[in-house]
Amino acid sequence: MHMIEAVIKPSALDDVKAKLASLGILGCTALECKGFGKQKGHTERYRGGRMDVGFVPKVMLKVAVKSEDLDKAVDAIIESARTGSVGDGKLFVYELGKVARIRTGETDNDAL
Amino acid sequence: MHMIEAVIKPSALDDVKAKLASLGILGCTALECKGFGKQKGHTERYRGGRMDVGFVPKVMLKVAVKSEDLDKAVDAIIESARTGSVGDGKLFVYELGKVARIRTGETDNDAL
Amino acid sequence: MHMIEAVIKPSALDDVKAKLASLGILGCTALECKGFGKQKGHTERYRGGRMDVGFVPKVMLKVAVKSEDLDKAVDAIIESARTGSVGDGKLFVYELGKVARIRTGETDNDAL
Amino acid sequence: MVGCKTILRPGLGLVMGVALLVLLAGVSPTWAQETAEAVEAAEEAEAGISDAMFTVNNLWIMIAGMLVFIMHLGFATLETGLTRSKNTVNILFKNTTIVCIGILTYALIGFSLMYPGDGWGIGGILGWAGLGVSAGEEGQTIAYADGAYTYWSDFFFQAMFAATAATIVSGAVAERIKLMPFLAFITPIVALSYPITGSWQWGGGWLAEMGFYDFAGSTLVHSVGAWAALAAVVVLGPRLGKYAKDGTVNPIPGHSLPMAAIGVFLLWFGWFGFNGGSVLSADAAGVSLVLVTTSLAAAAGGLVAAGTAYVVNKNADLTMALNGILAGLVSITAGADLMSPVDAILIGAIGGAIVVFAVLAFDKVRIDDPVGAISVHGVCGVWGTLAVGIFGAQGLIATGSPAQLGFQLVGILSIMAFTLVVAFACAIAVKALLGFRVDAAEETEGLDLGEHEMSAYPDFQRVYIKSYHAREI
Amino acid sequence: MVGCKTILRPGLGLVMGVALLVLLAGVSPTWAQETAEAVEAAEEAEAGISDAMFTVNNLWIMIAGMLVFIMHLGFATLETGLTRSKNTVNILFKNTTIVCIGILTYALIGFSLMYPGDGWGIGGILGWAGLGVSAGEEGQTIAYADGAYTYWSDFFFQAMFAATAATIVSGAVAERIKLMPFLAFITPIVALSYPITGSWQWGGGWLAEMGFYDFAGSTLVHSVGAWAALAAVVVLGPRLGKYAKDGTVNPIPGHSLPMAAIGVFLLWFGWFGFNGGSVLSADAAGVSLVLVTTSLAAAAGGLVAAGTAYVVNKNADLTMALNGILAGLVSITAGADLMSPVDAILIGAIGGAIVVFAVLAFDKVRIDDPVGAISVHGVCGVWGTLAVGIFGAQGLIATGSPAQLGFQLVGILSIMAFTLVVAFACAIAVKALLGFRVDAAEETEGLDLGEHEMSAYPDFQRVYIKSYHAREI
Amino acid sequence: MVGCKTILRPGLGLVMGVALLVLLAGVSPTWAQETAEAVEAAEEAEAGISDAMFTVNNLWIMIAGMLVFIMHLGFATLETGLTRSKNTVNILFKNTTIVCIGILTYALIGFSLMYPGDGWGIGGILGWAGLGVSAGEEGQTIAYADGAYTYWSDFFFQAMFAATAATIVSGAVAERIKLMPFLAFITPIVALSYPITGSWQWGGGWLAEMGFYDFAGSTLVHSVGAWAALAAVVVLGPRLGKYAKDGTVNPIPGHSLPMAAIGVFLLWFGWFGFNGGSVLSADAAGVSLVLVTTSLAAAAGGLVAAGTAYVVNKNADLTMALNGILAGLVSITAGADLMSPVDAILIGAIGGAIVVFAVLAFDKVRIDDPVGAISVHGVCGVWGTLAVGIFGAQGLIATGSPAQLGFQLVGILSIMAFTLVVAFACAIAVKALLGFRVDAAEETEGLDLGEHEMSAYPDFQRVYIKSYHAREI
Ligand SMILES: Nc1ncnc2c1ncn2[C@@H]1O[C@H](COP(=O)(O)OP(=O)(O)O)[C@@H](O)[C@H]1O
Ligand SMILES: Nc1ncnc2c1ncn2[C@@H]1O[C@H](COP(=O)(O)OP(=O)(O)O)[C@@H](O)[C@H]1O
Ligand SMILES: Nc1ncnc2c1ncn2[C@@H]1O[C@H](COP(=O)(O)OP(=O)(O)O)[C@@H](O)[C@H]1O
Repeated sequence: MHMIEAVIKPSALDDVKAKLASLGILGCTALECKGFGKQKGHTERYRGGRMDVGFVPKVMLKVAVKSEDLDKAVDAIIESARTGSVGDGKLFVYELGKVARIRTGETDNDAL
Repeated sequence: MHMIEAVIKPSALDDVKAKLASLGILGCTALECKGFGKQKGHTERYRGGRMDVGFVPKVMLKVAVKSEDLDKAVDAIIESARTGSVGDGKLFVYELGKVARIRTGETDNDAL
Repeated sequence: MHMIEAVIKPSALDDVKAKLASLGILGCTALECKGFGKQKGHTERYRGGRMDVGFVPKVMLKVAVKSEDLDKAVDAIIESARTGSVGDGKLFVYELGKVARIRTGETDNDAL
Repeated sequence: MVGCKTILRPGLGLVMGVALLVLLAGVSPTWAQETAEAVEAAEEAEAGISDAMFTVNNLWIMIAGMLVFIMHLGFATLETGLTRSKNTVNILFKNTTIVCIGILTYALIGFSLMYPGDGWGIGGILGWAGLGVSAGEEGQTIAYADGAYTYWSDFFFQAMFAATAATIVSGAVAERIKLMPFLAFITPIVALSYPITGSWQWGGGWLAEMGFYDFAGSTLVHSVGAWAALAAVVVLGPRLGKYAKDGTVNPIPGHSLPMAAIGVFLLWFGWFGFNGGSVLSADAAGVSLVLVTTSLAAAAGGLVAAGTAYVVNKNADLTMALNGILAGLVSITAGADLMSPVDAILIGAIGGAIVVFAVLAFDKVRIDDPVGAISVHGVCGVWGTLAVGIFGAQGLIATGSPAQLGFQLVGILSIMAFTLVVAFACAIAVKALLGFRVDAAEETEGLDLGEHEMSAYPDFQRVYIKSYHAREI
Repeated sequence: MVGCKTILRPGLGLVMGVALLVLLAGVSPTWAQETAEAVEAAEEAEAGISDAMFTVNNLWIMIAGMLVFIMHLGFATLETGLTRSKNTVNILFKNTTIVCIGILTYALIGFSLMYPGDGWGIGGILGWAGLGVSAGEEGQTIAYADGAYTYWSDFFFQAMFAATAATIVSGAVAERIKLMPFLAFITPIVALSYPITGSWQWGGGWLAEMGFYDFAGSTLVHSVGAWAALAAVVVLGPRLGKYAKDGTVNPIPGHSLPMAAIGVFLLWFGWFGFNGGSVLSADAAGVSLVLVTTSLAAAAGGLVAAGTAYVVNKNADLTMALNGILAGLVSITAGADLMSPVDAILIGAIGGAIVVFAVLAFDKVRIDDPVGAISVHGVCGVWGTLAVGIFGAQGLIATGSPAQLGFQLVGILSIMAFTLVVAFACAIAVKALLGFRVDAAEETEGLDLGEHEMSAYPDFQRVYIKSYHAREI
Repeated sequence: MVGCKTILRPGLGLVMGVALLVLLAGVSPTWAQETAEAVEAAEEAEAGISDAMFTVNNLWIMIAGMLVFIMHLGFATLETGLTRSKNTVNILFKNTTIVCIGILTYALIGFSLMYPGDGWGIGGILGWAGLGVSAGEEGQTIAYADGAYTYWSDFFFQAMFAATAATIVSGAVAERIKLMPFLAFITPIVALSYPITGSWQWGGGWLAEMGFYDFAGSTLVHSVGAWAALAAVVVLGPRLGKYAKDGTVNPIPGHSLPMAAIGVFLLWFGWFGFNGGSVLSADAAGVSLVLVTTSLAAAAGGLVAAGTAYVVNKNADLTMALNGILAGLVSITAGADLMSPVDAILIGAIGGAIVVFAVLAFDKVRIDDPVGAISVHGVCGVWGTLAVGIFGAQGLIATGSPAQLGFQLVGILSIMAFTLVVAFACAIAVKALLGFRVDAAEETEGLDLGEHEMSAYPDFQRVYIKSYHAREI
């Protein structure tokens, strides 16, 4: 089992989720995060002062998938999150040693 | 060393922490997150409009443990976070290549 | 490729980022989080009541690096985040199975 | 606010004078006519003067009514600030609709019940002046209240008072009461209970005859709200997680202290109308003294409460300073027109100290009042009413006689008893018929979602990772 | 607010009386002197009385102006609360500068255009009293408005009205209009269009002569703002994501309902001056009746709107209750001085029901008005103006004649037509010259960053993970 | 506000007239009696008229006092909005307690020091009317201030002014000053320094005799607050991270711009009482002119500041527009009763431009004033006071003589010198005895936790991941 951790543009979240759902992947967890990268942040001004706000608001989407679903899930995310403009984000894949559904105690693939 | 990443109901946080503490596991990091899964979100209405808010507020708890503590930590979390109702959450285990305590520079097991 | 996940003091973020930048590591993702550990939280009072707020506000910084950059990146973070006082935080290293840049679809080292 | 002394009688002598001229000059025929003109002229002068006074007096009563109105915003913001963000839409909805209900029911029956005039059914206890409001011929004229205000101003000012008792309840029962049952519970309180007890004193009923004194309503308005709140809170029970099994009291902090501060400043502002308007005329000396005693009591209450809380609770607690200001205001309300500056400061200061201990005491007995309404309006309302029997011209200190103190006690207890009985009856009835409290799941998730399917702050990340020991569950 | 009846003439007879004395007593030489003194004395008495009345009347007009001023804070907070936190600096900046622009342009040309006196260029349609403001000799005296107010009070009160129409627009076009183009669009509306249509009625123009009645401005102020908003919204188009391709309407919740509630309470408070001041004197009976009808209509509007929304939309929607209060206020504004309490309640209640359906209807036709300004001020403004032709002394019910209703219709339509033409012209011109709408990227990121490079709440974590179906894009 | 012209003397001649009748008619015995009656009648008329005027005048002074009170909420919200959320409880606690302290100390000694009447110890420099407040026999009557207001109204109005200087300081020293030391520092300023300098002018002291003019307190109130703030800020030093070693200025944005906007609108609203009430009567012409000049200056200040900031700082900065409105208000305050509309607009506009450059200048010299209080109240206070020597009847332009300008300069400098000396002395003493500034750790964590162990917004996720270059640390 693998955990896909995708840092995407907030505006892409709905499309990514829809796309995953179409593959039968319904579960995921999202976190508000701030990204630093090629995409520059914005400038803010306040009473004559100037701040270069380095970060860009992003959404971190974590999706645990069965190994056999990994590739199609990854492709689905990349496809649906891509706008082609800088800042589309990155995707990271981790191997999972164990997965469990707390409610039932089911583990690993049964938990996904 | 392993990292346990548990997505739980906010209301379960205190019990989970207490339970872990009782095992001598005192350190952990928590993040606000939003979950999508079997548990349906809620509906909101506004000026005649209707929104199906797909997500459910959850807490992501990350606990790094020595390998020998892994199983009892996992069991402790599952046990203390379970209510039996849908939405209890999921638990993921990652293997850690390295752990360090920034203050001292101690690494791996010494850092836990 | 590895993912470095560092839980640091919010006040250390700028220095850590600057330090990483000096090594040519420009990309990273930060999340607001709350830490529980040796460092005690604070006490709050309200209308005669008293709360021991167990957590300490922290920042979780995630940095994906090429394997060859791992050690210097880890050292850089530890060095720049250290104040020597309790609560400096922890650093965790995960192995990454895959990395992709969503915009281009480039993968693994090309994506970093 | 009881009774209403003569406001003015200028130029009266002017008429008499000229009248005399007429008498004495009766001898000459031309004289008769001349003086007739003079009399008319004199009468016009008198009328003009009275009319000017009438206009000023009435203007102040109208403005005072507007100031009382803004107190409803004060209550709304205070109660919003002292509760959690997940229950914000609910408290705002309650306080908004209450004001509307209060004004409408007061127009329909409240004003009539509270000021029956000579329409007493049960002498001095229950009266009725007729359904709805209408000024009649004289209601719009100087004749209505001896030059003080019109019928409409009278209604306007009183109607703004009416909803106050209800908005007080709203805060005490916050974060756990069902919406519709709350409205079902509060409506009879505002529409019936408040005006009936009000009639006993301000309507010229038995308490007024007895000699009870409550200038602007420490008891008639504030305690009434507090007793109704007390009944509801007892029937309702505390918020989840407020009192742990192990006996510890878990504070549940409000979500916006700026909102709470805005509320208290607006309430102080509105109180100038609440107390100042209760002079029932723009009488320069009377109103200005009331504004001074009101301000001094509020200031003393705020400082002493802050200090007391600092000593007792070991922190400079903003919410206690704010409650202290309200405590000072409630305390001075019953005798704002009778007190010297020094009396006012003492009364306010004592009120400020009382409120801190009252808040702690209610938590001890597990009466969960998120905003401290029962302490501020109930306990300090009692204190302020008693203070009339101790300080000021009619007080024990000046007169040496406990008579007034006795009257005050009778007033306090009778109104408390009546209100508690009605409120418990309503609460129990509503609970039986509609249910009173939301279920645990809804309470945990928040009433905004449960009762309204809305969020007050959809753009801000809510904190779920709360303190460890004080659990919110 | 049209015309201005005589306010007072006290002691007049006093003079006549004494004058007669003089006549009759002409016989004796000493008498002549004696009576001369008496006449002078009588005149002084008259002057003193008039002066007192003048001072009271003028005081009320000034206070009413201050209350109208606070309505601008009401609009600012309401509109801030009902829009998203990423556009908050923008709406506050707009509403702050509009008030400044409104007051300055009104001083420069607005007051002159609206109250041309006898300076009509095109009789009853377009007039001009001269550039700027100056009281002249009599402007500061009792002579200016027959003892009601000074020239400066008159200007102060009217100037506070002026910006209202503009602040109404600000909310409707929120979250997508460019800053400078907005100011370029709204300035001619406030500086020219509003005062010109205003002159038709309050300036004594053709509508006033015809018999149109709009006491405090349901049409002259509120609808004018709404029609200008309508034109701008049509030219501007809806916010991104508001109307999905599949025809569904995505609600875009405001970010702070407490802010919205503060706004509505402040507006209600200010409305006491808006309507009460429009009596144009402190006349006790007149003003107090207006305050009562205003309050009853607001209360009825709020309750009925809340109830209607509950039935139609299936939730206790705070924003609808708040809009309902405003609906009641706008509805009663045209006839606040003519209605009985019952009329007022009916008018307000109907207004409260109308606003709910109006909000839904505009969404149906994809007119995106984030704060419901067009429904509240436009639709209810029309209803309130028509109501004068139905209820009250001049209404169909009382008179049996539809004449007044006809006059009202003419007034509504003529002002609507004029305002729409001007507003569309301005909007299209501005769009061509400066552009009107921010680009999609800026709209998504928020106007605070795009137009101001600022954040309204830099300390709070903004929520980007929003609901699934109602996409914000 | 200096001196107090006769308000009215109606009907005086009435008495004289009739008196003469008596004289002339002495011949006949019956006549004597008749006329005696007539005289009495005339006197009654006079008394009635004076009494009506007295009541109106006093009503306005009371209402003006209430409006000044609401300015304290304005300051509290403005300062809260322009500082960070981690210091919100602290600023609210300070501003709440200051108001209480200000009112109480003013009652105890302030009023007596500021208005010594003939109780001058050191002629025109230091006086004392006795401890505490009491109206005495005539204090409640028309005799007290020639029919303008009662002793109580006088105290009420002045007491509300007193705390203003202190609330101004609160904002400038925000985010780093210790709570108790702040109160220890500010109390003598409010209780002693402010009333003493106030007595020099409004108490009829040496500046008044010299010919200095400060209508409502550009210097006496606003600059006094600003100079006290300046001393405290210098002793205190800037906030951590505000001025980087490399010389760059790091802006530290306030956490709630809506709160700041609410503050400015409320301040403008309150200023109607601040300036309007300073006419010290309800004089129709006088007060209405003041309201107009005040509004025009505020509007001009807001627009010009927004424009200047846009040109200089390259963004439409809401906080500068808001500061500009306050700048306009402070600037017109010294001469609000002397200026024409055009003068008022010029004075406000110049004030609006000044404030922008002042804010930038203070940052250049590393004087860290989070809310711009020193620029708004100090620099514009000086400008407004000087403007009296330039514009208006007494100004250089009209008179061609620089005399008044000289008087203004003397007033500005003497009060500035006195206040700075006292404030520095207090600041240094307090620093030595109690410490003045919180430690770096507490400042970073926030004063709400450090000084109060509370959070202002426990339900909202605070942002710790702030901008990169402007570091908060
Ligand atoms: N090395 C990295 N480790 C963690 N997150 C990264 C890394 N590089 C980029 N990111 C995340 O990806 C986001 C997008 O990357 P960026 O370089 O801005 O554009 P692009 O994805 O088009 O290359 C960043 O905002 C950041 O959140
Ligand atoms: N495949 C997944 N990857 C990541 N997080 C998941 C996944 N599936 C579920 N979750 C998280 O677990 C939470 C609970 O899952 P849900 O299906 O709602 O109920 P249950 O845990 O009882 O199966 C979800 O809200 C989501 O945060
Ligand atoms: N076992 C753990 N798993 C996850 N996070 C941890 C763990 N232990 C500590 N942390 C994180 O590291 C932070 C600092 O640890 P703490 O024990 O307080 O001080 P120190 O880092 O000096 O040992 C904690 O606040 C928490 O966020």
